[in-house]
Amino acid sequence: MRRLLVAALAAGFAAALVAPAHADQKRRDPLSHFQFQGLFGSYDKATLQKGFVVYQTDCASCHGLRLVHYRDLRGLGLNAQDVAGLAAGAKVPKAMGGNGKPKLIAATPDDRILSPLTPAQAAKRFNGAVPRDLSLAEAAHPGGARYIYSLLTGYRPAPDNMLMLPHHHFNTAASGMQTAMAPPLKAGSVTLANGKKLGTREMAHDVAEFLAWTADPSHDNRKSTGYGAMFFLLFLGILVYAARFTTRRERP
Amino acid sequence: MRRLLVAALAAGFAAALVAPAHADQKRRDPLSHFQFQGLFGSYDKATLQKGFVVYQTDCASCHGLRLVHYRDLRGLGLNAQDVAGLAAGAKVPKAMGGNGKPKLIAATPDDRILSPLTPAQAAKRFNGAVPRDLSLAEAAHPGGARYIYSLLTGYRPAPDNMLMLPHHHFNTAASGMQTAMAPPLKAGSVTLANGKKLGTREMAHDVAEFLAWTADPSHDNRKSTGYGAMFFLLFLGILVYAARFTTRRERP
Amino acid sequence: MALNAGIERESGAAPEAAHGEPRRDFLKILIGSTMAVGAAAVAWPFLDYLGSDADARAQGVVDVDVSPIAANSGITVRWRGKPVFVRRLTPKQLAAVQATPMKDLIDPASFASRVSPGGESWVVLVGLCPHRGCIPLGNKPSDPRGPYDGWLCPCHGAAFDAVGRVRRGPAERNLPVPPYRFASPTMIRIG
Amino acid sequence: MALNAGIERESGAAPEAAHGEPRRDFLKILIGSTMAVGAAAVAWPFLDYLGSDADARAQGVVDVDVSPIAANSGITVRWRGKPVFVRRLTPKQLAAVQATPMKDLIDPASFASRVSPGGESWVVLVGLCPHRGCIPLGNKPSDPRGPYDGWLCPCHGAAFDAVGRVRRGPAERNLPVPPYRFASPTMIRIG
Amino acid sequence: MAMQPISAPERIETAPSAGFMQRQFLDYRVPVNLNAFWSFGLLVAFSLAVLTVTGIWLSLYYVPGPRQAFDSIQYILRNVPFGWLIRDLHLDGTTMLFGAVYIELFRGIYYGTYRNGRSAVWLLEVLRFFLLLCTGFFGFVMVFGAASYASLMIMAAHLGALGRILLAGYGVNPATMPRIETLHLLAGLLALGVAAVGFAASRAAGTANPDGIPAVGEADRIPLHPYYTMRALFALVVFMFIFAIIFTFQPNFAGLHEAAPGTPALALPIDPLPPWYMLGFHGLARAAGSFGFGTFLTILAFLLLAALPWLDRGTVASCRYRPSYRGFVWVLALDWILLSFGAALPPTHIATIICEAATIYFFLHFIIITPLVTGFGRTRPVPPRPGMRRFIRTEQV
Amino acid sequence: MAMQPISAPERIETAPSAGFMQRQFLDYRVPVNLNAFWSFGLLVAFSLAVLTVTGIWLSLYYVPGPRQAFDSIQYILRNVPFGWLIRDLHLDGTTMLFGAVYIELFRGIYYGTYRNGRSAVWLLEVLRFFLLLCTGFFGFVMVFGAASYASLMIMAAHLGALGRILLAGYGVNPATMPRIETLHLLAGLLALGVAAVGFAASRAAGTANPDGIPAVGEADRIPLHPYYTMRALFALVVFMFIFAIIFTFQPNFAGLHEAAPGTPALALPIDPLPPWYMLGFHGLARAAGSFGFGTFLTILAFLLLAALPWLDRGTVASCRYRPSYRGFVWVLALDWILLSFGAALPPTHIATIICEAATIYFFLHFIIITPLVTGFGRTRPVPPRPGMRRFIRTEQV
Ligand code: HEC
Ligand code: HEC
Ligand code: HEM
Ligand code: HEM
Ligand code: HEM
Ligand code: HEM
Ligand code: FES
Ligand code: FES
Repeated sequence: MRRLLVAALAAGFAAALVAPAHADQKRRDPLSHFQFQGLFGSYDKATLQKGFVVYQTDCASCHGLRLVHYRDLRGLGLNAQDVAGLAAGAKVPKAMGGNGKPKLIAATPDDRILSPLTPAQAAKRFNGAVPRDLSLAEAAHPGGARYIYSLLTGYRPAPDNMLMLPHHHFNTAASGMQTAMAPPLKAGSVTLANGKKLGTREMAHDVAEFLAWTADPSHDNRKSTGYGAMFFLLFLGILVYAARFTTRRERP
Repeated sequence: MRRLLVAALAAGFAAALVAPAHADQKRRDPLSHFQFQGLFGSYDKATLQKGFVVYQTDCASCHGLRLVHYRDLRGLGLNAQDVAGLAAGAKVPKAMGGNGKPKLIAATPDDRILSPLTPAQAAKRFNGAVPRDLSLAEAAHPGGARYIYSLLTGYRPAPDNMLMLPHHHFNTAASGMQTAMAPPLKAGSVTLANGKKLGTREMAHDVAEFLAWTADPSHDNRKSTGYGAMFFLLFLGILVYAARFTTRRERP
Repeated sequence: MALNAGIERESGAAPEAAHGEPRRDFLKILIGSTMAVGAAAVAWPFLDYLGSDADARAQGVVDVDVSPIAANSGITVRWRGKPVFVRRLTPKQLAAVQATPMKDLIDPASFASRVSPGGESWVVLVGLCPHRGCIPLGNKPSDPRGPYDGWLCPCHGAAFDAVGRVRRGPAERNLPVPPYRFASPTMIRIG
Repeated sequence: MALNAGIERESGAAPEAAHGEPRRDFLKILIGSTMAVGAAAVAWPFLDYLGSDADARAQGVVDVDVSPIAANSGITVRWRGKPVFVRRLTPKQLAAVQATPMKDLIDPASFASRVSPGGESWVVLVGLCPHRGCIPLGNKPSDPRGPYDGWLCPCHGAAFDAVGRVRRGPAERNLPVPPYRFASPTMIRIG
Repeated sequence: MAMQPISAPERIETAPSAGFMQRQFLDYRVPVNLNAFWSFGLLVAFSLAVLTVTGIWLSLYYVPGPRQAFDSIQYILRNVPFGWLIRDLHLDGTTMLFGAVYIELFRGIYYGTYRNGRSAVWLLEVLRFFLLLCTGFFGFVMVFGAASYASLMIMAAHLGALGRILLAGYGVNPATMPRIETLHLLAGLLALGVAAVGFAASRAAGTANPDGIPAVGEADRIPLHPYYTMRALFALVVFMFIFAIIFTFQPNFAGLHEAAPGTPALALPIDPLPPWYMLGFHGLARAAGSFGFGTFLTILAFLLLAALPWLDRGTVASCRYRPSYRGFVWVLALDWILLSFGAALPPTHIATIICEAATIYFFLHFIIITPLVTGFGRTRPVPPRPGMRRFIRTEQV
Repeated sequence: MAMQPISAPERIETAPSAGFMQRQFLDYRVPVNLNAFWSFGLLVAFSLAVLTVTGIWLSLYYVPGPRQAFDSIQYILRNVPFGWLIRDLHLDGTTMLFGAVYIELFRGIYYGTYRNGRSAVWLLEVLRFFLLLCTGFFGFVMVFGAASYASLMIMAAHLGALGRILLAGYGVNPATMPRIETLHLLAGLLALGVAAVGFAASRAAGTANPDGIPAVGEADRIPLHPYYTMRALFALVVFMFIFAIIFTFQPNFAGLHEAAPGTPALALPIDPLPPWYMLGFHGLARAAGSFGFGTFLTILAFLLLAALPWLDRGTVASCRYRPSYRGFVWVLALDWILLSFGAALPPTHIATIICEAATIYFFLHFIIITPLVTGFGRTRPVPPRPGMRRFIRTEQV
């Protein structure tokens, strides 16, 4: 019956291998490929940082990241000072003093990254549609990071026969082929330290990876822990197998 | 060792008896005595109803009863229609429709009896003091209903040597002998169905009993359940004692 | 009762057993039934506790007075946490939805299945778009109603007709009709 | 290790026992220590989890930049859910509180016990009245400060002096001083 | 070799069956000479059952949040059918439980039930007591009114660095109440488990009896049913009657008097009065005068109680036959009551002195009096077999 | 008669002591012929231990509110040190648990371990399976994302009037989540309890073995340690290795894919995919086509599984020696996989047909095939004593 165990083992491995491979069909657009999804892949810190800048420049005016605190950005490789600076740049409502009403004051690293719009404001501005919180946006769509990339790069002129909603934009990736979100990425709005300006496709790639990180910040930890555990168990397993073998020899 | 059990029993009874007796010292002012606190006492529905009217007329403008719903007033003996009418008379903030802001609309019997003032409004109006919610006011003070009665009837002209806070009122029962609450009871503000107007002491008594009810609405149920259980156990106890006696006779 | 068995079994060994029997049998039955009554009296509160509490009961059923609603206008009420649309149709609108051929519908449903018999001019719908759950527009006078004179979802453009049937995607199902009935000619009880 | 005992005991009964011994002993020690390492590696996350989480850590310590506070004025910060008053005293106020005789105090406490050495002109207090927990007035320029130029409780009139000692009832204890120290000459670290 | 199909009843037999229950509970033989003190095992079990069932029922509505905790209990009391009943049963059940537990501990000390190879049973009994106190503490913090809040902060201060783990941080935060609820449940379930193991261990070691000697002979023991079941039923009815009295007239007897939700925006110290069954330990702490020393004395008290089987140097187990020790046992009980009384007083100088005196005597009893008096004190002849006191002398004890 | 003071070690003896553990676990003698299938008891116990410990850890931060539930899990994942690890262990632990449980059930059916006076053990095993499924259901509702919300509403619809008790009302309200949490815990603890009783019952009835005959003689059994402990340890390491693979690459394998909190403001129906270990039952329900009938079929499936000891009319217990039944047992396993597969497909006509066919076969197996084939099917000679297969023939099974 040992064969059964081996079969289970093999099945487990196969399952693990198939999933990432799946995500890799069509490599025509290299920017639509995400390195971290590979078997040994991990997030690229530089990409994440660029992604965050794109988020701040082009998304933060409508979308929040309510599950992410400014302090968490240290996970992107930023230092404490950078994070404090970023936080101080945002205003959040806080109730201070006695029974006073909340006032807008500078955020601290321990505040969440909230949307500047209340749902009511947003609904008014977008005629009923509300820009959702992006913390888990990558996990919300079966396509993951690739979906976000496709959405951000999917804006096209609307075909003539398309019935468009008022203030909506044609988008090949959007559900119903239209979305209330105007094309958010402005080419050249993000400038790197070396003076290079990012193109919209690069921006889309980076912000998609950044949103994968916001959705699953422990991805890298999990992989390294998991590999560690596997190596440990492999070692222990060999030892125990050997011991078992010697025990069996003595069986009465 | 049976004596021990009997002693415990006696001690339990004594404890039960002492407590209400305690609350009865000084009967000089009969209105400061509360019938329901007696061993067999229960709330008086008529008193509770009058007490509620006093609350509504003279207290509700500042204090809420956030743990009480309008529907709960049926426990005072009011019928469903009365309750619906009372509820409809109050305005509560509710969020309706899409992402709109809350609007003030008529309450339903399933709404809570809330204070009309927000804490911030109240603090402003009373220079920092806030009229607390009265749901548990009776339970909050060791004196219980009697304390509320004393507070409401304790306003006097301030003695000359007393350092009064601005907008405060001298009150013999208040902590620190002064309170931010102006004497709330206006004699004659409540008229009974028979045309009689209540005096302030009667009003104080009735609203104190009403607040005892809001603090412990199950008081009557508990007593009747408890007495029922005791009678049942007395009966069962006699039977078991008899059975035990016959069993013991046979012991080898 | 288990007590019974024990006493019977042991009584043979006890010298005076036979003597106390009849009185004890009666006592045992009395004790047993008294305890059964007690157990039932204790069980009841524990079971009643499990049912719905006062707030849940309040949430379950909503009465809506429809008399103030004019033809071709509607209101939104909240029921079990969901928005519910109540709209009064004009004869022209009624004729239009009754005339729609089934084959034009994405999620075919007859007119009769969408209204309550005797109150055909009233539509009552759960106001959540079956696509991703946005609240469709069309219930306020200022709202667009979409091409089918019903509701229009602001999120991805699903359009519904005057009885809430989906006529344009991406939604694939009609707006749900909650359970309701006319408690009186001017009062709808939802729930 | 318990495994050990079992093998030893049984080995007498097994025919080939003596033969495999040295190799097995080494193996057993190796397995045992590997498992111990594994157990420790597993235990660590479980213990670390029990400590404070990120929000709790954030809440515990608050840094206050006191440079913008002018003499005779103060600010309110929030620390572990409580309001904390930070006020800068004038030399006149300092002299007044230092001159107060102990016997005039309801809850006697020396000046030195109310301030931090080296930062004597700063008072840091938990802003909750020890009587019933109202927030005393006196921290805003427009607030009354009471007869002792400190704080005045709006609820029942307790009055505090400029270092938060109670001077008039009903409160019977001074305003508490939270744990704090000067992290730099212009930065107070509370917590 | 082929097997025969086996008929159904035989197959079922291995389950914890009716027959098993019968053997364990009805036919089990106990010493002939048990007195009313031996009903308290059942009373403890009954109280635990009441607390477990009502506790599960309460947790159907309980929400562990810094504000929601208080409100959800008020909601149970006011809006859930019979919520007030279930809640009051849970609360008053603790009074009944600890009443029975304290008397059982007294029984142990008085009759030396920790002797005759039963020291493990005693250790489990002390452990159960400790776990129940923890359960009670976490339980009343769950109410999370102002007094619960103060108690929690005081306990956190007692525990020093561990306090931060108790609170899940530096003060009350959203993670505090889930933790308290989990600990309430865990401590409660562990107490139930320890009680069950203790019961089995006691059975294995042989039920103790007031004569403090082993009951091993066939004639020394009689079947539990009907001889003790009827008596136990009667004790249960009396116990429930007392329960009903407390329920009716003093429903809040073991509660903190809570009338407002707990919140960090509370000026500490407020002085909550712990429930009666914790007062003794609080008295030790008050005598100690500092958090650290108080914690130390509390732990010491439990350790000494647990060490009783080893502190007792006597040849005789039951105080029936050691008259000099008997008096000291009664004084110990009174001392504990005095200690509780001292802890219940407002924090005045007098109260501290009472607590200090009672604390000193408490430790004296265990460290000095017990070894000395049991070792060198007067004893009386012990009957030859349990229940044969009449063969020695006729005087009642 | 006076007593002698007793020395300490003897007094401790009655406790569940080291000696007791040794007797129960190391020296306990098991049949000589156990194969790898007999490691799964340990693997189930291990998974349960992992789930219990990680579950307690999670509940330190879990807040049962309609919105707070989702947020508190996100909080654990992001802000609590190693929260992601503990949570993923709890989630992936369910995959491991149900893997082991399904294989153990298969072992029971294949080798007829419910025979030889072990029917009570089997009943407990089926009960444990049922309770674990309930625990799993309540557990993933606790996440309270959109898919959990939909699953809860669907389950409430299945249960009819009882659904209102499950929800504590007509829809999700503040009392719903505390109730779900309590039920998760209660079902989990009951499952643990049933597992423990089942273990004791199995020991009492004698450990089963692949030959399906009693192992009673002294030579038929060998001590657990070291002969099976080492093998079990190896099985455990392999099991943990698979655990690590799932943890690393498919951490959400048994989870609903939740990315937004559940709320009544959701347009139902959305189609959540239940976790893999529930798919089979969902397939039965899909075949049934209506909520009421689906519930009926599910209950029927459990009853038939439990009735196996009575449905089996054979004289031989193990499929090793009943070749005709053996095939059907394998087909049953494949049928269950097909059923699960059908339930995982989008709700198309094809999917319904697959489910219907698999459902019909499933019930056919228990109602018709089992009694007939076990009663009249071909059997082979059974060895005289466990492990003596070589005395019959050399062919491996
Ligand atoms: C002008 C405001 C605005 C900006 C800036 C903006 N968005 Fe949006 N976004 C919206 C609105 C409105 C919606 C809802 C659209 C809908 O539901 O059709 C939306 C929806 C989305 C969605 C969800 C689509 C779906 O299928 O549910 C994603 C993902 C998204 N935005 C990503 C981004 C990213 C990444 C950026 C920055 C590069 C960004 N958005 C910038 C307004 C904005
Ligand atoms: C004008 C507004 C106002 C009205 C009307 C009013 N109160 Fe008050 N009440 C207050 C304020 C302000 C306080 C807080 C006073 C303080 O803390 O000193 C207060 C405090 C109280 C207290 C708590 C006192 C304490 O010791 O904590 C009670 C009890 C009370 N009110 C009862 C009543 C009752 C009964 C009525 C109606 C008969 C009533 N109040 C009407 C403003 C009002
Ligand atoms: C193991 C099963 C138990 C469960 C599930 C449980 C559950 C609960 C819950 C939900 C509460 C909060 C509601 C309330 O205060 O009314 C509570 C309170 C409490 N529990 Fe338990 N409990 C259990 C056992 C116990 C035991 C064995 C004790 C005794 C040591 C105990 C002592 C308390 C106390 C003292 C309170 C506070 C009561 C009050 O002041 O209202 N519980 N319990
Ligand atoms: C469980 C409920 C408890 C409550 C409500 C409680 C309450 C209090 C209060 C109000 C004080 C300050 C006032 C006073 O001195 O009386 C205090 C002080 C103290 N408590 Fe407790 N306590 C509890 C349990 C304990 C326990 C179990 C211990 C021992 C570990 C303990 C040890 C102390 C100590 C050492 C002090 C300081 C003594 C002093 O300053 O006088 N307390 N407690
Ligand atoms: C008896 C001890 C247990 C406790 C205290 C416990 C506690 C918890 C808690 C607090 C959660 C919510 C947090 C989360 O989802 O990450 C949870 C989730 C869950 N539990 Fe348990 N659990 C226990 C045992 C079990 C067992 C035996 C099972 C297996 C049947 C189980 C299955 C689940 C599942 C499926 C979830 C949802 C996991 C997810 O999707 O994240 N639990 N449990
Ligand atoms: C526990 C997790 C479960 C989930 C997430 C779930 C989910 C669903 C969903 C999404 C549907 C509607 C779509 C479809 O037909 O596939 C459904 C229908 C149904 N489910 Fe479940 N279900 C669960 C468990 C169960 C159980 C345990 C039963 C049996 C008691 C059951 C019986 C049914 C029935 C009878 C239907 C209607 C079948 C139909 O219309 O095709 N489900 N379920
Ligand atoms: S949510 Fe309505 S169309 Fe997408
Ligand atoms: S609360 Fe400050 S004086 Fe009463």
